[in-house]
Amino acid sequence: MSRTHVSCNINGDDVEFLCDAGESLLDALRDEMRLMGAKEGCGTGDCGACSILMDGRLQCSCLIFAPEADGAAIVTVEGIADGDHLHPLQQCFLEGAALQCGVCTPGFLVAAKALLDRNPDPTETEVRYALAGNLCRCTGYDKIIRSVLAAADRMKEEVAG
Amino acid sequence: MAQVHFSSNQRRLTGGVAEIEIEAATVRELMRKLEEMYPGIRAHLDQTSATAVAIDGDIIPDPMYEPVPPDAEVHLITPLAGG
Amino acid sequence: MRYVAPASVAEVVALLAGDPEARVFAGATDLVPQMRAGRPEPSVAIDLKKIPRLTGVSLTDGTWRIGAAAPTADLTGNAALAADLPGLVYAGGLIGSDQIQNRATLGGNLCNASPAADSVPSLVVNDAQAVVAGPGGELTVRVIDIPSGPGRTSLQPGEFVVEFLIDRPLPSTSDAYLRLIPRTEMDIAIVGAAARVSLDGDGNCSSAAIALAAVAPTVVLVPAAAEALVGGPISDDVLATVAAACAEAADPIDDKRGTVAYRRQVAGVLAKRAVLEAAGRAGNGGGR
Amino acid sequence: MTITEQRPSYRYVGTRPVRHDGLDKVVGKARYAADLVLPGMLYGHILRSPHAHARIVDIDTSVAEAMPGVRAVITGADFPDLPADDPERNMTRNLMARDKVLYEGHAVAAVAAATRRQARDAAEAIEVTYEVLPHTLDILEAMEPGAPLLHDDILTTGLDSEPSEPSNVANRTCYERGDIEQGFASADVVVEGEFLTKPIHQGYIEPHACVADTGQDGKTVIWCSSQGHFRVRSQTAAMLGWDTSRIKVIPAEIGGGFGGKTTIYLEPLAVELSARAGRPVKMVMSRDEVFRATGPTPGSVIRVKLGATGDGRITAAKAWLAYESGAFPGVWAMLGCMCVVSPYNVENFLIEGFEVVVNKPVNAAYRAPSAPMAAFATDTLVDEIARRLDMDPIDLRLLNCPSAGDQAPYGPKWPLIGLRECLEAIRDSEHYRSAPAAGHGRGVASGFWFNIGEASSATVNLNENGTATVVTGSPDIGGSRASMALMAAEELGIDVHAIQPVVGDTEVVGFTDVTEGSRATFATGMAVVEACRDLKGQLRGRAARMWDCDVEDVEWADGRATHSGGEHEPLALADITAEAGRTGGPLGATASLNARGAGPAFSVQVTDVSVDDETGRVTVERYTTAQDAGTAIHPDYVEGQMQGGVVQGIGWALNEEYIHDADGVMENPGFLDYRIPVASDLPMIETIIVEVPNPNHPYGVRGVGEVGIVPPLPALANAIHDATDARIRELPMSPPRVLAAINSGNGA
Repeated sequence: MSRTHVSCNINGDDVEFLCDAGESLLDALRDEMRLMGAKEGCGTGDCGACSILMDGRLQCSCLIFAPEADGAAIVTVEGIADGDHLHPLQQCFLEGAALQCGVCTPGFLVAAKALLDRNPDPTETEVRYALAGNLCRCTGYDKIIRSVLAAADRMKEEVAG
Repeated sequence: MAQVHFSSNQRRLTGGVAEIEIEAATVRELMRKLEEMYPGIRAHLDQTSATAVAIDGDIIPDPMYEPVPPDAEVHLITPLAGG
Repeated sequence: MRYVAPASVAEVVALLAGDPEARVFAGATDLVPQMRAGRPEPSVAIDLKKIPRLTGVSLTDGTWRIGAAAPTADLTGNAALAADLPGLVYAGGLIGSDQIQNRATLGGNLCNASPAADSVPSLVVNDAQAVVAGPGGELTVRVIDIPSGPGRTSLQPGEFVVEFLIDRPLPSTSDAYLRLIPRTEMDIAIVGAAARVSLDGDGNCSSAAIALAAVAPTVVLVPAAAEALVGGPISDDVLATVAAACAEAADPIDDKRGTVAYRRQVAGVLAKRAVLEAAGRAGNGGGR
Repeated sequence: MTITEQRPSYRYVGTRPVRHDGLDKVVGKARYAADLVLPGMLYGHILRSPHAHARIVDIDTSVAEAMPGVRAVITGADFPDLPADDPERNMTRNLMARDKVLYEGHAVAAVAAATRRQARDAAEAIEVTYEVLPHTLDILEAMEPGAPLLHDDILTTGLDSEPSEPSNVANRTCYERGDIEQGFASADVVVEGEFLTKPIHQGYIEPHACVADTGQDGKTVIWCSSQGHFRVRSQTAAMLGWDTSRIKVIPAEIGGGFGGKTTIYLEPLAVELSARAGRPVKMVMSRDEVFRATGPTPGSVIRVKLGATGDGRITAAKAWLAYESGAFPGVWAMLGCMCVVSPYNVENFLIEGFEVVVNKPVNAAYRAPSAPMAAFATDTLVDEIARRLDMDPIDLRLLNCPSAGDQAPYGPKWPLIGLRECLEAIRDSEHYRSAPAAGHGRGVASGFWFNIGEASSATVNLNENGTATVVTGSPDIGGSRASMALMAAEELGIDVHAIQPVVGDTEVVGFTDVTEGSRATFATGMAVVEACRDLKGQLRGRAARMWDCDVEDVEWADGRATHSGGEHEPLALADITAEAGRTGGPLGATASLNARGAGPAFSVQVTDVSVDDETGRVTVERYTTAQDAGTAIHPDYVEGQMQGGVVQGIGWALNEEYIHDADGVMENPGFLDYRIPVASDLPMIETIIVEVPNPNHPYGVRGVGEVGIVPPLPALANAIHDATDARIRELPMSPPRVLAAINSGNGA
């Protein structure tokens, strides 16, 4: 069967790739684009390790058929830093020891960015519910939640300053 | 003299003896002496996975050449696993 | 498998008419896991999300029109809808994570036909209608008539749901939905209960509807519970009758998520609580 | 918070620098095994048994072999059959069934093809003829005479008389001391109960993955996610019948293990497929495969009876433990026996354990393996004693608390341990001193884990610019690289970020045992320190050459050489490394050791819960854990281990379980219905690091990885009882079970 041609923008770059119609966007990102940041933890939308933003919406890339991305703007964990300047979430995750094995980290960062983009001043409870679709088995979430709250504070300071 | 303690499983091979004193410089020598005293005990230890020894509380998984300090307390136990 | 993203309802109808193995989808939050679990791929996956009518949420002439392919995040983000139908919007906000809610839809939740679907009891108590398109054109069907069993619907080959129509609630009317899951998020309901309650000027219940999820092969309306409510104040005695009626109406199974006894008991508990929550809002004027 | 016994003050140890491998992990660059792509790479797929127990009558691979893209198909017959007494025999038969499949999900054949899809389609086209056999899933049923037998060669060891017939009971373990009859006779209070737990998965987010590239020279390179690449090498060699020197294993970043990646599942299959195809082969498990075919920790049936005097002294303990090992025997019951009453001084006890095989996946280690189930039984009953005697549960535990020199139940005398300090830390915590909120229930529990030493190697090279590279053989599963760098920084006196900690492959660093048993920072850290101390000697020698003085006149402190006579300006480490080529060549040192003196770990925890008494839903409202770390090298990651262990324990206590249908098919092989905790389920997990330094480690390290998972099971059961009067003795304490207990009014 012939492959499907997809044109989209990934992390600011216009790109094109070929995929099978039934292939997930996650597989396309990893196999076709060699963007390995999004991970497959479950393949069924239950763990959030493959989280990306598509047209600004937080989604599990394992549940998206790759052809759906045609014409879309996609942001992966590789695209959330500003060049060499880390996103405050990335910086706070490092400083707050919010990662152990690190395999869930890309998904958490993308999901947390989606949260802070929409709600710059979340409560602890709001952070916990917003990140409920991202599983972490190492940390018990404590340091992740603290780091997201710290990043929110830092981003508010940057805006104010 | 090292004090060697036997678990209740092992006491079947020692005729009920729970504790003996043995002069041995290494675990290998200790095992040789135990086998002389209680024939079949080494096979029993292998069979019950009691292939480690605890010497003064330190559990040593593969102990054959391990020195046995004088007056050491020795237990014949299962090597540990961990996660 | 082929992927197509038609721009009109007519194109979808034509695609479905020409290929019995074709399947419509929007969020694929059920389709992809089912495919991974070994269910055969459709010949054609028809993406409904590029048809504006199917993704819109609007209020016209006192009726809410909710596209069958609108992600539930678009319901929770719609303040006017949430004011009118807080129970339905809350139910939409319970379906999976934020990631899932950016894909999952009322149409998919209904047509996947899980007895545990969170949004269906709320659609039912609000007497939602579904606009169904098919080879014979469009027709309007009550939502409660669509599920026919676990994984089965009354939709005929070639038919699909286009949008839902829900009349704005009358004044002093509100709805609520509660479900029981073991965790706080990410689970399938062990039991769900939706209530819609209208109060009169004296605080007496003037009309009511109660529906349950995950306690029978399909969503269950419990008229006996509604009858117990109507005509008087919502007292503890009435609530006990509601709970008993719901436990009685429940016909659940033992499975990996819960037991018959548990589901019966908790169906009553949640129905009672949902009535109280809906009545509390109705007492404050409802959404109007 | 940290509570520290007396110890030296350190410059780097105990600080919280950003971890060295962190940046790659927050920008998506960290390379996990599934991220590797090689030119010409094929994809492997495993065909698994749909039956819990069946004889393999025939496997026909001919259709699969002819399918598009297929380059190799293998079955169990393609691997040597190891002799019955080979310790790796069961491992090899788990990786690929021979003769019989023993659980649903047991691997039967594997395919390598050009695409994932082709590999999967071909695997499904392999025709296997099974003769389905009766299966057994329940521990007690499997122990009965006449139960379906998994193996015809298991003769129970450790019985009073040798059995003549095979059974599903691999062994009986027994620990006994004192006079148990007399012990119970002297008790004023006797409590007992039977406790049931289900198999629990480690639940790491990264599924097992590897890539193998086997060359025409008969050598292979494996990239994989594991807790120990040297064990991957030895186990792969054993299964293939190869010499280990033909195998090089390169550790990828590992996406969680918790014990589940201490053994292998894929690597020999990938090597064999690669050898046959002449191309690299990648194998990645799906989540479904992870649940069906990799390492849960055992389900258990544990009966415990405790007696205590009226003033709270425990006089006797009787314990009967049965652990299910899955399809092949393990050591789980033995470990359970060794842990079941260990946080208590008990003079009279009889502990008996049975290892039982059932038709479920073969168990692997999971964080303090076997201890949580045992603690669930014992610490629930200890709570009952406290209630019966109207005693504070911490005071009761303090009264029975062992300390150095007391005889541990499993035999030896306790070395220096910190249980008392942990109990006191919780007793004195703000959490424990404030009353639970109205309607909340409070529970306390303690837990023990041994921690282990084993073999480790480290190489430390000083670079010409004065930085250092620390190479160890311990895969980093929770931040151990940062700990290695901190200890090296402390030793060498250079900044922690001037040190690059690296996990070396099997050809660049000496043999190192698996990262397990909370041993990496303890044992591998010891090797790092030893290598650094060697280097400090070398540095003094080089300084002596640069100064043309006796080495005895050179002292090393704070990262620089000073002349005892003050005749020379001090030399910084970088000054010496810059001249290294002229003073004798590069500076490097290696240490390999078998670490002795692992320090036992204890944790004490308190939690407050609320229970919806109409639905049985439990909410964890507050949680505090105190744990003896010995010395916290990097406190952030010590806290991380404590918090992670607690939350895994909360999941185990409240919602996680393997569910099999009557045919032995797993019903919940995904994160939807295997319910690990999500962020919104939890409060912050408050930590109190207790530091009772381990005298056998240069910095006093005990392991911290495991013991945190032990107390949550009984702590939550005790808290639920406090809130509802319902005593729940079966896990998980999910809403249906809690509500049933409340309905039946089963106060103890």
